[in-house]
Amino acid sequence: MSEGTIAWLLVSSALVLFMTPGLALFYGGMVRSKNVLNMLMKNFFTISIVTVVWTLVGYTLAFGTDIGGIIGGFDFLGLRGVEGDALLFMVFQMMFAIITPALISGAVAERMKFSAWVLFTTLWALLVYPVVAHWGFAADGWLFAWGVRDFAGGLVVHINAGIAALALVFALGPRKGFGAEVMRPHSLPLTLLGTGILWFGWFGFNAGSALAADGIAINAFVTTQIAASVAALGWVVAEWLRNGKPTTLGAASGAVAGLVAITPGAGFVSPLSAMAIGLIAGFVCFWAVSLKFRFGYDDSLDVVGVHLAGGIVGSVLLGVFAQSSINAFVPDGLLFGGAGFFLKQVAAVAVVIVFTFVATYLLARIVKAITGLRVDDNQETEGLDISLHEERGYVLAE
Amino acid sequence: MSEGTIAWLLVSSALVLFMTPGLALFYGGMVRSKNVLNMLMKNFFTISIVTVVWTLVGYTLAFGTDIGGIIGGFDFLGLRGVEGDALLFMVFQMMFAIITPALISGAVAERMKFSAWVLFTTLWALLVYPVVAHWGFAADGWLFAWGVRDFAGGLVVHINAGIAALALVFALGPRKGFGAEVMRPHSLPLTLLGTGILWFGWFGFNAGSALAADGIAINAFVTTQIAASVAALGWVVAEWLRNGKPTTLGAASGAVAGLVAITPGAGFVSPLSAMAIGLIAGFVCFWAVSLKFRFGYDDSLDVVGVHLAGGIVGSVLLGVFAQSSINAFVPDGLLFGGAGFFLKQVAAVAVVIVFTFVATYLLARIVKAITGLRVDDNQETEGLDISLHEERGYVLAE
Amino acid sequence: MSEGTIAWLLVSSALVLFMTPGLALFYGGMVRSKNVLNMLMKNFFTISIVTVVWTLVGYTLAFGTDIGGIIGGFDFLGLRGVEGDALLFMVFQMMFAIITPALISGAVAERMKFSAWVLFTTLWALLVYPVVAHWGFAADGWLFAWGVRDFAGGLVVHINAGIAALALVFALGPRKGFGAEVMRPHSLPLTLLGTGILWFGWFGFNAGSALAADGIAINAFVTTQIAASVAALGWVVAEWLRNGKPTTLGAASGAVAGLVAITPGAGFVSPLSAMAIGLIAGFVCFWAVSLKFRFGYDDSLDVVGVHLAGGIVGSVLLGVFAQSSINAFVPDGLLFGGAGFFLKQVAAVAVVIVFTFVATYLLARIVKAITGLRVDDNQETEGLDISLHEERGYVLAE
Amino acid sequence: MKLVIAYIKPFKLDQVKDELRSQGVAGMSVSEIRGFGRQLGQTEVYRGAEYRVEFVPKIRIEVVVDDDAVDRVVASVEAAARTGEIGDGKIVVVPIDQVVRIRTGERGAEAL
Amino acid sequence: MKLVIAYIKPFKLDQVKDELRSQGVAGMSVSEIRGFGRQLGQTEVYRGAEYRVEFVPKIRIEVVVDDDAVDRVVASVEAAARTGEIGDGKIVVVPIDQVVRIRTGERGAEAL
Amino acid sequence: MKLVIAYIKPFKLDQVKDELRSQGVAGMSVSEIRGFGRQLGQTEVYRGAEYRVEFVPKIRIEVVVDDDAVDRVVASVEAAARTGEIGDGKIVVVPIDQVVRIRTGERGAEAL
Ligand SMILES: Nc1ncnc2c1ncn2[C@@H]1O[C@H](COP(=O)(O)OP(=O)(O)O)[C@@H](O)[C@H]1O
Ligand SMILES: Nc1ncnc2c1ncn2[C@@H]1O[C@H](COP(=O)(O)OP(=O)(O)O)[C@@H](O)[C@H]1O
Ligand SMILES: Nc1ncnc2c1ncn2[C@@H]1O[C@H](COP(=O)(O)OP(=O)(O)O)[C@@H](O)[C@H]1O
Repeated sequence: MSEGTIAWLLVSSALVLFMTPGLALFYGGMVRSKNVLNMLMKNFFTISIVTVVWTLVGYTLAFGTDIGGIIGGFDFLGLRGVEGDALLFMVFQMMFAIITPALISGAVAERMKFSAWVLFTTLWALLVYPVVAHWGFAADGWLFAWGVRDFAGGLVVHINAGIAALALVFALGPRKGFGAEVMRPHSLPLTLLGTGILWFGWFGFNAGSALAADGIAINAFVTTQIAASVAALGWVVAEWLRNGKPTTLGAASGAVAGLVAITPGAGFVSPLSAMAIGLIAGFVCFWAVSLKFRFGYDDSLDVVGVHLAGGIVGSVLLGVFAQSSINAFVPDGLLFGGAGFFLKQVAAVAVVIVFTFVATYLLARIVKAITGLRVDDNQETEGLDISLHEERGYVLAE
Repeated sequence: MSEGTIAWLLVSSALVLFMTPGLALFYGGMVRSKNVLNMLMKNFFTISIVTVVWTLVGYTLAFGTDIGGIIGGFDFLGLRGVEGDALLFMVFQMMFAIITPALISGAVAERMKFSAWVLFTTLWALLVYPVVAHWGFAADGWLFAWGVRDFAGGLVVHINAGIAALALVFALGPRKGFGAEVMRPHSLPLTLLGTGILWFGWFGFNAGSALAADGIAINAFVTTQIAASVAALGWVVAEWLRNGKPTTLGAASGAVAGLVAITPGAGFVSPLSAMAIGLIAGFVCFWAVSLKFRFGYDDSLDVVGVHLAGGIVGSVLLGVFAQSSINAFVPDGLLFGGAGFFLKQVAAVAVVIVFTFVATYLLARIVKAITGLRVDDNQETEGLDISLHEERGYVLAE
Repeated sequence: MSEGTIAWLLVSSALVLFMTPGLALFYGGMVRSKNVLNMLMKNFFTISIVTVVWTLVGYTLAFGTDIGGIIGGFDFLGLRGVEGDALLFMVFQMMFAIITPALISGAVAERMKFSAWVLFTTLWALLVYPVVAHWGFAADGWLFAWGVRDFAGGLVVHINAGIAALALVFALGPRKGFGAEVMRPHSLPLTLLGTGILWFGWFGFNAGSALAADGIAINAFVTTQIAASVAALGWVVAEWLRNGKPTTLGAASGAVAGLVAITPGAGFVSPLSAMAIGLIAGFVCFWAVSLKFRFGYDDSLDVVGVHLAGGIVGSVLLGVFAQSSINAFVPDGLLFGGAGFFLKQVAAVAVVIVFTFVATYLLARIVKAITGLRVDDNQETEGLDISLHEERGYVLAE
Repeated sequence: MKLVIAYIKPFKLDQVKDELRSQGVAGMSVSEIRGFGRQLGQTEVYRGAEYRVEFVPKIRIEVVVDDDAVDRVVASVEAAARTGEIGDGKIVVVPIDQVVRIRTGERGAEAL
Repeated sequence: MKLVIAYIKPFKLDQVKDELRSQGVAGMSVSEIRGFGRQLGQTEVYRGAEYRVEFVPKIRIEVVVDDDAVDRVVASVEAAARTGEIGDGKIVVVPIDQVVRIRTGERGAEAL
Repeated sequence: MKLVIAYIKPFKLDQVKDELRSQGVAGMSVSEIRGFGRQLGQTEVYRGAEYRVEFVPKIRIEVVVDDDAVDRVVASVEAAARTGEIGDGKIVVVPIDQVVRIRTGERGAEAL
């Protein structure tokens, strides 16, 4: 790699790592103040866990020599022989492996045990993420080889995390008072700060996925900016019309929805297509977060509504808006005459949803058997910060 | 462009985008807690609005084929034909187009309607910013062609935003209780965090404006660091002497004043000149923020005092300290024998002040006629967060 | 330098600068709410002070033409002749000179006068830091020339700051109520945010210290990520076993301990060695922070426990894990057959500890004679924010 | 002497304070509380779903007054705090045995 | 009429409120306080060191009730707030001279 | 029995608490309030402009005591909270009908 590309990928890796603390704040602001530290801690600790898992085993499972299109072999166990450019690729990919399970934590906020989270994340980072990453990102992974495209992780990161969140919510059950009491974000400024960091980091996520400092990276950068902006616009306009007030939480959620939706196509679609994708994502995700009330699952911080829905929108719309003239590594989408690619994208979405839902639900049952999944009722009422960590988020008067 | 330059400009673009959330926090911490979300929201939403405006029309108005030195033509409408390096330049410039109106929002804090802000920003980003950007940044823009220099936006960003803020404040009137009640920042830690992010992002803003990873970028980086530091020092020393206590708000304001003042000259002056510019900016802006009490205009968060005053200081002092030996694209300043350049800088400051003041005031009247500018008295007392967004910034006990 | 390397070092410099606001928040969250602004202010103001000192004198003392291995000469006074690549190196090193004294501020939190801090930092940045930097970083500095290695500042930054903190704590005495009252962090979310920023910035700190966008930078990046993660893991597991609860403050402290410990060896050891270093650092620093209770010195925010202890662990373990196959600029460590290097590392640790302790203690006495070191009892009870700055951190209800 | 306690709407605090001062009341103590009454809370929309929030933010004022000032003080608070809408709050008058001014040790009416 | 003041454990607030409502109590006012009593604070571990924290977070409830309802109300709070463990808190009954509903100017029992 | 209420300067809380404990007072309840009195607020400088801030942060203490302890308790608070400067605050003594210890159901002096 050239020094310019190394520089860009080092920066991109740092940016993607920075997204996880950003996500911690984004989620941390949305819970009630008695659970803020637990929320932050679950995210920070996920960095630790996944870094170890990925270094030792995860990377080789995802990117080791392909075994039947399904999984990588053990050649890079403990990073054996991974040096130079490969080491850079390894660490860039590590940051994706970190944030994906971290995303899940928002759905199970305010009630899942910390010990259960530690065990769950370890297993999921070991058994689920590398498999889907191999399918979607590795050159010989069967989805990729079949022709499915996922520029920066619509399938591998967002749909994967979103559907895992749903499975885990089913295993865990809702918070006490879900649906009856309003559980307002305790600090929207924290959430907005998190949004800012996520947006900033996402440039590394998407434009870094070009794996070079080139025109594709530039295109991905621009589409990312546009989709995030337009989706925030779409969400806020939708709620303004429907509920009468534009909210900051809506703007933040919309921006993230747009970032999610452009992820699979950032380097494959034009800036104007990104505008369309963002707008659709803003509307769809606004509507999708309301489903939890209709169907009664407590996706606490809207991981399903934003990441699963946004990931589906983005992966499917890539099948519509992809342009081989933008990037020769993608076939044309529906709009430019390529129906086959569109169908493959839809199929891939379905495959990942089924696989990850089943695998995650099984893991959740295993974890439940070992550590239990939920804190008890008193702990939930008292808050997880005191009951699990013996700490309080804020000690403003003393 | 080389990969190294692409890498640097991608990073710089991300850094400049990150400044707007940073600004949101900087301003958000300074308002009373009942208005924090509205302040954050106005800034975040400005990202969305300007991204759309710039993509569709703004960029071509600023950088399309020149029409009489006044404005760009429609050749790049909807980014038609803007690809590769041009696309990178487009998105880097987009970030400047975003933060400029965002800066204005601080002056009208705690009383301007959200709907009015949305309409105002849209019109301003469409009709005012691209014009001034064309004059100052485009190769054929009349100010640039005439010999005026503005390295990273002293005229185009800071004076432009600062004088627009003044015009809007005139149209809007002061907050209830202005001058009589103390309206203390509700969270200076948030403001300091914002300062940190702004400082960090400003390296992209100034050093990125070299449009290459070269010696000019290095020079701009160093002068930025020095001017910010020294201006904070100057401001704090001034208030320590005058009011008896050094304040964190003074340090934060001083740093921003220094960053503003070095912006027009970052790549044109030497590090030691930057020290002089920073010191002068620290003193001048410390004094300038007190003018609002003397003249009774409610520039709530000191946009005029910091950005207009700092921008003038910087643009005029560029005429003093510019060195063609630092950068061949600038003539020597007064101190190095070039009186002509100095006068052009002064003239340019006057031109932008007059143009933008008039244009902004007219826009404000138009917006007033359509949506009204201010919330009503009860909403202002209750706070904009509840009354406009039905959200509260902090829900610490529940 | 190539454009790629310039790009990388510009970014790295920005990242390292960003660490100081990150540190301000990290520390700011840990003090009681009545002292948060003073804590932030001490850090921000350190940026200003050191930038001036370094520009005018510090840089040439550290990196000017060597005088007997002890100190640099005056050739670069006021940056005379420092241009282009040298200017870039100067500013990158400036960021290290800034954060080192800033680190000290945590140990003396909640009681040291602001004026005393200003004077102390000025003197320390002028008389202590450049000396140790010359010894460890300059090609002719005697420690470096003797064969000691310090990749990114284990000796120069962390041991230096940590032992200076101890000396200053001795001169200053403990806070009122130390040991008797619990003095809980007033905002752990702020501390976690600071941790995130520090972690992010540390990539510039360590991987930037390769001074090129090359394989060494990549290696340093990866070891940084691994050591931070594993140390957080180690610390949390240790406290979970010992105190029964995993804490967010433990995770944050552990991550920083790991970052500190990998700093001297980031570009010299393998990723798996980084895992060992991180784990040891996590355990050792967890134990080291408890020493202040045993020996009764009030190292308020654990600067000694984390930076001194972590710095020693890292510098000594570099003597164990260094691999010339990773980086030809380092001899092999103990584990790879090189005992001599190990002993030199141990000796260097001792030398810096003795020199800096004595020098700092003397400076502290001088400062005490001039401004006094501590606020008076009433000011300490009332809080430094009101008594020194006439500001309050939070005004949540008004 | 009496202790007059009033629970009022937060945005009425300024008016009540000004009114009391103009009545010559020398001091008062104010805290933030959450109130629950006939107002029966508020309806809030969050993420598109509607919720009933039972406790509404209120301000609690305490004023110690001399016996002959009680009626005037109660009337002042009443007038200043009234909007006529539900949730305006209550005033309670509590008899007290003694008041002490800490600074001087004065007792009774002197201490006010 | 009486003013009933209760200091209770924070997590008991919901139960106490529900119980009072089911007793027909029309309103109440709630604030957060720090309490100190026989419970003698709590032991907290911070950075591995143990500390005694003397003040424990509690909730303070005020309810104005008619004379004949006092016993019922006290009994309700007692029942709902009791855990049987140290730190359950106290109930105090204070006689009052007058209550006023600000909105309507009603006085006495009418005002409740 | 009596309810003693004191409004004091925040930094005096520790001293008052220690004094009361040494007097054998078994419990107390503390909250943060904003006070307004002869002190007439404080002058604050912000951005170089001077402002008068009318409300000053104070601490409110409530202690339930037996009749025979009232004078001692009032005297203790007086002594511990006095600085002699304006703003030291007030102590109010309110008669009460009943005290209940929630944990045990004890009533009256037993309940303290
Ligand atoms: N019985 C009561 N005891 C204590 N506080 C009460 C009582 N009734 C009302 N309050 C306080 O007065 C506030 C307003 O009472 P509410 O019944 O809503 O209004 P209104 O008096 O206009 O009918 C409540 O929020 C509460 O703080
Ligand atoms: N004498 C008192 N005066 C005022 N408040 C009291 C008094 N005694 C107890 N309290 C309040 O009641 C709370 C619980 O009291 P405590 O003595 O700990 O429990 P218990 O009544 O179960 O022995 C205290 O935290 C305090 O808020
Ligand atoms: N009449 C009153 N009713 C209720 N609280 C009062 C009254 N007068 C004073 N206070 C409380 O006592 C505090 C101190 O009173 P102030 O008059 O400033 O001091 P001093 O008693 O030393 O003259 C006030 O801030 C307020 O909280």
